[in-house]
Order: sequence, then C-alpha cells, then structure tokens
Amino acid sequence: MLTQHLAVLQVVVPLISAPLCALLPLAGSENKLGNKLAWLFATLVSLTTFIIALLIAKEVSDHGVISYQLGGWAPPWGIEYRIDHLSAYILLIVSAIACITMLAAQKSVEKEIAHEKISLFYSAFLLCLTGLLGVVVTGDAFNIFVFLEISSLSSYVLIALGNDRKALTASYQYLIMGTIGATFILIGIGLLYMLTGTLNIVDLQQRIPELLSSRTLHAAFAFFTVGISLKLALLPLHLWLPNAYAYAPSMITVFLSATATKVSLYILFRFFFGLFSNEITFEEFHLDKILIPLSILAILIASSVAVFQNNIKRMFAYSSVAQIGYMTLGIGLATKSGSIAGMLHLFNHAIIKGGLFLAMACIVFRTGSVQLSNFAGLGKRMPWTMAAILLLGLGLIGVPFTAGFISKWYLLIAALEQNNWLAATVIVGGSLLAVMYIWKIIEHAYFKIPISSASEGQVISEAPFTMLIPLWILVAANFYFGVNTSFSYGFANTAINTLFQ
Amino acid sequence: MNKKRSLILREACNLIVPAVLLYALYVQFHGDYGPGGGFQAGVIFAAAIILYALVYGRKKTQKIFPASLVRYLISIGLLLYAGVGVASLFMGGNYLDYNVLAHNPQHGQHLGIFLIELGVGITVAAVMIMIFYMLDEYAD
Amino acid sequence: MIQTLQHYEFAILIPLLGGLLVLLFHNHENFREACSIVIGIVLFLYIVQLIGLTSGDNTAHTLLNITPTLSITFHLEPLGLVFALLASSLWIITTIYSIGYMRGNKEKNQTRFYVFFAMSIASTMGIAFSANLLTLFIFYETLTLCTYPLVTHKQNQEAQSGGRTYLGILLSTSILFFLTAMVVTWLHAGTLDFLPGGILDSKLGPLGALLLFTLFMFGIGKAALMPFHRWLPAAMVAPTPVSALLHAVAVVKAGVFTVLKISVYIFGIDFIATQHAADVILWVAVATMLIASIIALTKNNLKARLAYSTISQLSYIVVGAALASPIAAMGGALHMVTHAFGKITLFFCAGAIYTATKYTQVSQLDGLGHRMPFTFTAYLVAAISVIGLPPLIGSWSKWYLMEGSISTQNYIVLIAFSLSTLLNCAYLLPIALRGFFNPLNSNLDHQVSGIKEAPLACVFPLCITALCTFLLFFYMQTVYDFLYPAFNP
Amino acid sequence: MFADYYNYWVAIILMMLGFYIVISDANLIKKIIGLSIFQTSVFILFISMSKVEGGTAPILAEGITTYSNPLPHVLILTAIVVSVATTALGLAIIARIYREYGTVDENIIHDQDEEDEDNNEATG
Repeated sequence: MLTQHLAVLQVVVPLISAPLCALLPLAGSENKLGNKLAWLFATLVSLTTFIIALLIAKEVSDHGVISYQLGGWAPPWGIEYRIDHLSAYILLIVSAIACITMLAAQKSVEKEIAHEKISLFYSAFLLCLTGLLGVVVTGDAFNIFVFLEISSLSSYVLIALGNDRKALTASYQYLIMGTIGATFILIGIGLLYMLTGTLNIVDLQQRIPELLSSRTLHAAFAFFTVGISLKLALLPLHLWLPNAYAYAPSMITVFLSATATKVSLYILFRFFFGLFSNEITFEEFHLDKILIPLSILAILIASSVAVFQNNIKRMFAYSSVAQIGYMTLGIGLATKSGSIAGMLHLFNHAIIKGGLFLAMACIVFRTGSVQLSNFAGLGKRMPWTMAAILLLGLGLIGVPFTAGFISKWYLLIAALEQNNWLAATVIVGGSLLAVMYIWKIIEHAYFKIPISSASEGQVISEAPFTMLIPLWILVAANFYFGVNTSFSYGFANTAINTLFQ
Repeated sequence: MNKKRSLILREACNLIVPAVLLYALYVQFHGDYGPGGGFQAGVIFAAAIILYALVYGRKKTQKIFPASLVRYLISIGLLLYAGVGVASLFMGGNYLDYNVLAHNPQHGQHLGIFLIELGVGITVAAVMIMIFYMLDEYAD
Repeated sequence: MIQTLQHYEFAILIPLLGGLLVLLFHNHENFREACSIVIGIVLFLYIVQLIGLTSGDNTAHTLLNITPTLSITFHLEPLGLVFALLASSLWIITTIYSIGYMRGNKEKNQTRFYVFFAMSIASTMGIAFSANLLTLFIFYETLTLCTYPLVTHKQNQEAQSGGRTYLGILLSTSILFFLTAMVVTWLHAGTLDFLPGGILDSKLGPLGALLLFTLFMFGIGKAALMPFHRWLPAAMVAPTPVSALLHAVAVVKAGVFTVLKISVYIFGIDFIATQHAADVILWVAVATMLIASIIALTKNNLKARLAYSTISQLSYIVVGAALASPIAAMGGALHMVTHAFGKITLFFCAGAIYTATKYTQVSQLDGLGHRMPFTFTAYLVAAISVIGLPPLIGSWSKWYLMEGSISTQNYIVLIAFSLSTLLNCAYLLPIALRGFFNPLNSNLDHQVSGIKEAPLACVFPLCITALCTFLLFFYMQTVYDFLYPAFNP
Repeated sequence: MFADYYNYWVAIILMMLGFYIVISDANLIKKIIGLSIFQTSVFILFISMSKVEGGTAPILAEGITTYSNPLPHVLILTAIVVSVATTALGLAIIARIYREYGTVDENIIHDQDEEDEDNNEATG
C-alpha cells in the first residue's frame, strides 16, 4: 500500500519524528537514558529515510519520474512532489550521510552538547533532515523555499549548540547571510509567479521560453543567481561557511558539510536546468560567464587560504569552498559532460568530506581540540583515525583508486573537450594545493614528537568503535566508488540527460 | 516583579483577556469560510496569555500554562497537522487529501480544514508563549 | 592451467601476500625475513614461466571496469616482461642486502620497511603488466605513495624535508602534466590502450604532437628530466637499501619504462619520427645527461654522486626514446637493464662502506680497498659496466644507443654520448682508485685494525650483481631478440 | 511612471533600507530589525502583485465576479511565519551572545574573538 506514497513518506517520516523525538519520555532532562533513547529514535528514523530513498531510487530507475499530487490537487494548482533521477541521486546521498552521522553521533554528542539539550538537538537534526529531503523531493518552486528555510533555520540552531562561544557568532552570521540568500530566492520565485502565474517547475519551464524578452525575467534570474550562490557558499559569498563549520558541534559539521551545500547545488541544477532549461541559462543569460571565473577564484583562493589555517576544521571548511568551486566549474562548462562531472564530484565530495569531518569528530572526542599543534604524534596514538584521514586526504587530492580521481578525471575531460586549458590547469592546480594542506597534517601526525606536556597526562587512545566503524565505512566507500563507478557515474549520467533537453 | 500591578491595570486585564480569548476562538473556528485561521487565532490567543503574564507575572501564568505543557503543545499541534495528512493516506487518498476523511468530499474538506487549522493554532500559540517564557527567563 | 596464468594480477598479489606475511610475523625476525626472500623467489619463478607465453596468446585480462570505457587491464608484452624480470630478480637480492644492512645498522621499525617494500614491488609489477595508460598511471601513483614511507624511514627532520621534496615533485608532475596529457590522449585517440605502432592519429598535427610528448615526458617525474630531478638527490635521506630500490629496482626504472612504453605504444616510433614530436625532449635529455654528470663530479658525498649519475644515465634512455629510431629505443631498453645491475652494485657498495666504516664522503675512502677487497672490486667492475667498456653489459646498451644516433644522423647526440662516457669515468673511477692506491687517510681517527668487510649478507649480494654485469654480457643478444618484435611492429 | 508602479517602488526602497541596516549597523539587534524590514519589503512585493483591478476579498459571494488573487496572500502567510521564526531565533542567539560576550556590539565581539585567538595561540 505504501509504495505509491514513497515520495511523500520520504518527507513525512522525518517531519513527524521531529516533534515525536521532543515528546519522548525523559526528553529534555539530564539523565542518560533519555538521551540514549532520543539518539536511538533519531538513528532509526535516519535508517528508514535511507531505505525509502533506496526504494525511490529503484522505483525511479525502473519507471522513470515519480509524480505525486499532494492533497489530490492536479499539478498546476496543487503542490506536486516530483522525483526524477537527479532528486533520487541527491536523496540517496543526503539520507546515507544522515545515517552515518547518526551512527557515529551518540558518544560525540554526549560529550559536546549540554545534556538537557540533547533530545532537542536530535529533534532539530531531524527537522534539518526533513528540510533537506523536502527541498529535493518537491516539484513546486515556493515549496522549495519553505523547505529550504526549514533546513536552514534548524541548521542555525544546530550550529549555535556548539560548546565554543564562537559558535554563537558563527551561527548568527550564517543566519543573516542565509536569510538574505533565501529571501533573494523568494523574490526570484515571486517575479516568476508574477510573469507566469504558476509555481510548478515543469509548468514554469514550458511558459518561460516565450517570455525571454521581459526584463522581469532577467531580474528573477539575477536574484536566483545571487540567492543560490549565497546558499552555496560560492567564493565571494562564502564568508559564513568557515566559521559555521569550524565551531559547530563536530557531528553537525559532518552532516552539513556533506549535505547542506549539496542540496543548494541541487537547487542550482533544478532552477537553472529544470526551470530555465540549459539553453536559456547559457545562451540567453550566459551563466557560464559568471560561474567559471568565480569557480576558478574559489578553487585557487580557498585552497591557498586553507593551506595557512591552524584550525584543521577551518582548513577543511575552506577546502569545502574550493571543492564547491570544482562543482560549479563543471557546471559552468555549459556542456552535458561538464554537468555530469559536477554531479559526480558532488557525490564523491560528500563521501570524502563527510569522512574527513567524521575523523575530526573522533579527534575532538579524544583530544578536545583540532589545532594543528595538537596533531603531533597522533599517527601512533590514534592510528586508525589518522590512517582514515590519510586515505580520505588522498581522495581529496584525487589520487587513483579513490573517488576523487574519478571526478577529477571527468572534470578534466569536460574541460579539455572544449580546449578550455585555463579550467584544466586550475582543476589540476587545485589538487596540488590540496596536496600541500593535506601533507601539512600528515607530517604533523607522523613526524612530529608529541609534546608530552600538552596532553594532561591522560594517554590519548584510539577513538571509540562506534565512531570508527562509520568512518571506515566512508573510507571503504571512497575506494569502492573510486574503482566501480557504474552507480555513481551511471546515475549522474541519466540524471543529467533527463534534465538537459 | 512580585509587587502587584496597580488596580486599574489588573481590572482592565481581567476585562480584556477573556474577550480576546473568545475572539481568538472565533477567528480559529471561522477560518474556513471567513477571514481567520490557525496562524491569526494562535497569535491572538498567545497575545491574551502574554498580556495576562505581563500584568500578573510569569509565576501565576505558569500555574495555568506550565512551561512543560507549552512545550508538549508545540509538538502536539504539529503532530495533529501531520496526523491528519497521514490519516488521509491510510484512508486511500494522497497525503493531505481531505476528500477521503469523511463520507462525502464536502464534509471531508470541512473536517480536514478544521483539524488542520486547529493544529496550526495550537502550535503557533504554544510557540509564541514559549518564546515569551524564554525571553522572560533571560530577563531575571 | 594456461588460463589461470593469464591472470597477470597474480604478479601483484604475490608481493602483497608477502607484505601481509611480513606483517603477521612481525615479532620473530628470522621467520619474517625468510618470508620476504621466499616470496621474492616465488614471484621471480612466476614471471620466468610467463616468458614462454609471450610468443603465444598474450590476451589482455581485464581486472576491473572503472567506467564503461576505462578499465584496469593487464597484458603481457616483451618490454613489460623484461622490466618485471629485472624488478623481481633484483628484489630478491635487495631483500637479502637489506636484511644485512638493517641488522648491521640496527635500524628501527623494520617490519614497516619490508611491508612497504613489498607494496612498492607490487605496484612495479602493476606498471610492468599494465595494458592501458590508466592502469599504468594508477600503479605509477601507488608506487610514489608506497615509497614515501621508505624515503622518510628515519622520521627525523631532514627525512621529513627530503620526503616533502620527493613527494612534492613526483605528485605535482604526475598530477599537473601526466594526468592532463592522458586526458588529451584519451580525447584524441578515444582509447588509452597500448597498441603496437601507437594510437595517436596524424590529426594531432606536428605542434600538438610536440606539446603532448613534452607534456608526457615532463609528467613522468620519475624519469628525472632536468627541471624535475630534485627529488632524486633529496631521496638520499633514505637508508641505502631504499636508495638501491629507488635507483635501480623500482622507481626510476618505472619512470623510464613508462617513457619507453608511451613513446613506443602510445606515440609509436615512426609517428614520433614523422611528426618530430620529440625534438624538445631530445635536447632537454641531452642537457640533463651532461649537466647531471658535471654536478656528479662536484659531489663529495658518495650517495649524492651516485644519485646524479643515475639522473644522467636515465637521460640516456630518454634520449634513446626521443631519437625516434627503433635501434635507439632498443638501446634505451637494454640500457634500462644494464644500468639497473651496474647502479645497484654501486649503491650496495656505498651501503657496505657505510655499514663497515660509517663513512659517506668520497675523500674518506682512501686506502680502504685493502681492508674491503670484495666491496671495492665489485665497485670497480660495476663502474666499468656503467661506463660501458666491452667485457661488461654496459657496452651493449651504449653501443646500440650510439648506433641509433648515427642511424638518425644525429651526430651531436653521438658526441654527447661519448662526452658523457668520459664524465662517467671522471666521477666513478676515482673512488675505486682512491680505495686501492692511496695510503690510509691518516688524519681520520679510524681504528686501523677495526675496518673489515661489511657483514656477509651485504657483501654477498653486491658480488652477485657485479658478477651478473659480467655473465649477462653473453646473453644480451637473446634479450635483444626477445625485445625486437616490440620495437618494430 | 512613478505613480502606477507606486507599490513596487515602496518595496524596492524598503528592501534597500533593510539591506543597508543589515550591512552597516554594528548592533546585532538592529541588524535583525533591518533583516525583518528587508523581508517585509518582499511581502509588499508579493501582495501588491495579487491586486486585481476592482477585485474584492477572495471569499465566494453571489453576484461578485472579480476577486483579487488569494495565492500570494497564502504564500506570504508562510513567508511571515518564516520571518517571525528567523527573528525569534536571531533574538534568542543574541540573548545568548549577550550572556557570553557581555555586549551586542559586533566590533567588541570581534575584538574579544581576536583576543581568544591570540591567547589560545600562546597556550596552544
């Protein structure tokens, strides 16, 4: 019975479980049992969303696009949940990362968040998950804005729960910039509604081609570009990301780094290719003239800034800004293979960056800080975590056998197909910068002798199993998708082909 | 905070609060065919409670509306909203399809709108009161 | 039976298995060393019985399909087989030598050394048997990463900075140039497979071919062409068995093997000749050959001198490939073999001297010849082989390289070869002469009676390899005939 | 030209006002106020687009044919809830910042962060 309601269940399950998680017995109290119960509930919900995502992916690959009318109203009037290959692809990533975060979250959250807030932390997490899944599932423009706001608001709350007082200012800054970005998207949607009188994305796509002359459409396109790149943290508008990721609770950085910006990239795909269709976006509005220079700047500046960071979480946050630059560079090449490469890198980067921040969570759990000096001698003390950082770091650089290599390979092909030598050199140059900041950590971990005075006597031992297993699942995924790309490339390929006309 | 407000304030408050609560309920239950609905009703309801709390102090209000109850109300309101949706799922229609809720679509729509607006009203009122309680705690 | 032998990835699995065994028996040393040697021998035998196969069907065997069009496939071809034979045989000898060296100098965490040693050999086998450029690139990168812990074995400050230059140059050249060149080839040729006669079509145009060849050659950092050679001397911080591995067995040989494989199977000898693809690289290689020899002259540290001599010897092979004549390429391939045996003996001698006397400077070696007769005679024989005098195998490869340069009327290259031979004599022979004819260096406070030969486990391997430089002299013709079909399709 | 696009001009002016306050003001609370002004301008934009010449309130009644378009109103209802939620969240964060930093002035907070940075560099 439930199979034909999959699309809506994907959102309703986490939506209902969020208040339920707050209503759980002993919620909001200090005792451990209540917090463990809340964690267990949240993990179960994440697992169910992942299973639903798998079923949806199977359904989509068998029967093509799923269209679900909310409340029984036909599309142009009612809200239509529309899942094509692109949405199924992102759903899988978001729910998989949610599961892995939740699996590893128990001990780390116990240590970092005030005990009475833990059950509310999990319910806010579920709300954030609802928002992210909702954005990907819905086919209605305004509904995307609503779900985007749900996920952003809950992620502001989650970031503000960090135990460092800088988390508050980081969350505040993210709130201001995030709201401005979302409001820009809202203005864009409003202008489109004014022109066409409909909010359904497919309906909009049919009506826009004959409106190309109107200036309001140009204004709407401009608002979308700024709003989405603000949410995406594309270089000039990325100022909120480093602080937000560095001072948030470690498990939240793991979740947000692998999903939030990815969903914003999905919005970019949905609006600029699903709504505006790629000819309009590139021939009419020349989006590539904006995307390519900004992405090149993002890759070079963010990577070089990352090299000089002392706080490793900030370093990986800047590296995330650079990696987003890779994705937008892929898209900016304005060809199908470019967007496929961008999609592929989105998938691979979610695995690698999620893993790296999970390793950071292990280190914070054991040593309490992520300053570079604190890494001295960790190679011996926490061998499994450091080995994971090394292997995932190689993935970030793009060494063969890792997922990073595959996305670098396809990005290079897409760039060199058009003899765009600048983009090719930047792609390759970016990975050189990645070598520099990854090796800074490796050298500290394996070559420096630990300053015995720093670790207050207690011997730093390896991270607990519950955090290591998810970490090594991600490392295994990094290698698996480095070798067998039938899923990651196949799905991205069909997704882009269905999206592009 | 414990010194009592002047007599005039307390008397005026006794007059206004019941009227505002009644008006809130009116707006709540006439939302489907007239102006009104969950959001507005919730806010008016909360305004009445907050006025009472301003005049009689947070402690007395918390005897009527304890903080834990308000917290539960937030979740219950949202669950009611989503519950109606899931109910229509189980009754065979799509999510939030009110036609299947009752024997004929007309009543189903009416019932659906009514319950949804009630859920929204509860949540909005509870959230507003909770915000007031939180900011009030910061004050002292 | 033949069918199972087709799975060339056994050649990769055997060393990995060896690494695993070493890891398992890390606490009792003798058993661990025995494992390494046994695995080395097993690998060597496996490859030897592959020789019979080349004449028959050497069908490619796909291990993994990364994407519908890209795959990790292995196949058997003469050049790859010679390289695999060379690497596996020298691996056995180097393991024996490193047992003696490690025990002699009581080095720490030896298990890690043997494990990464086995992994480097596994990646070398992967390079030897790779059937397309992607597989070769994958194992090329894993070789760099596996040798990094070996280079930074001592884990002190200069090991770290040496490792940084080592990895920095190798990774950046391979990512910057090699990967881009590979993608360009993929776009132009549609495939990355190694096919006799090359896969590139003339549509590339002479300039395109020139650019692509230069991009490839600078991309292969392991061939140590001049601007990107800094990593080789920087790798001197490693213990001597690692330098032996780097210079003779795996790393540089992998570099020049890739050079040969690309110029023969991707570009094709005649394609290079007609498109003049290799003109830039030819003169860069000749310059590297001469400049490196001159720098070697100035180096007082023995290992640094040998390192710069390796850089110049590698450029012999790159010149052979760039001359675009089958004979020169054949000469390059033979030089790959002869230089391996010669240079590994020289490094073994350097290690033996260090183990016995802790001396590393050339000036300290006066009069040691009488105390360490075997080491120094082996050194002399190997030096002569590297210089290229007849009774030893070095003469064969130099002969064909010079013949190749004459056949393409490149007389300047011929003069460069002879000049470089002179420079070889100038920087290799004085060490042997000092050892035998100069009196003991008085101002050094070494206890005269104390000096004797390094432990047998060090001296025995270097004598074998010195002997090989002599014995193989008579079998070079068979190697030539074996390689002949590869170079003239 | 100004007359008939009067409401859009109001929306634009309000938007730029709110934007200016958000960017220029150092006081955190004033930033939130600026933000809500910025959002209100968007509401005016939406609602003004829903006005139909001579249309009455969108409630069915006999004899009335033209109604103003209800959809933007509904959208704005949700957007208002979002804006209220953002403001409430912003104020809650400011309350906590005030308790942690003792001030709501962004520059002072920035200086305190700089000091933290320096002294945990020293101890680090």
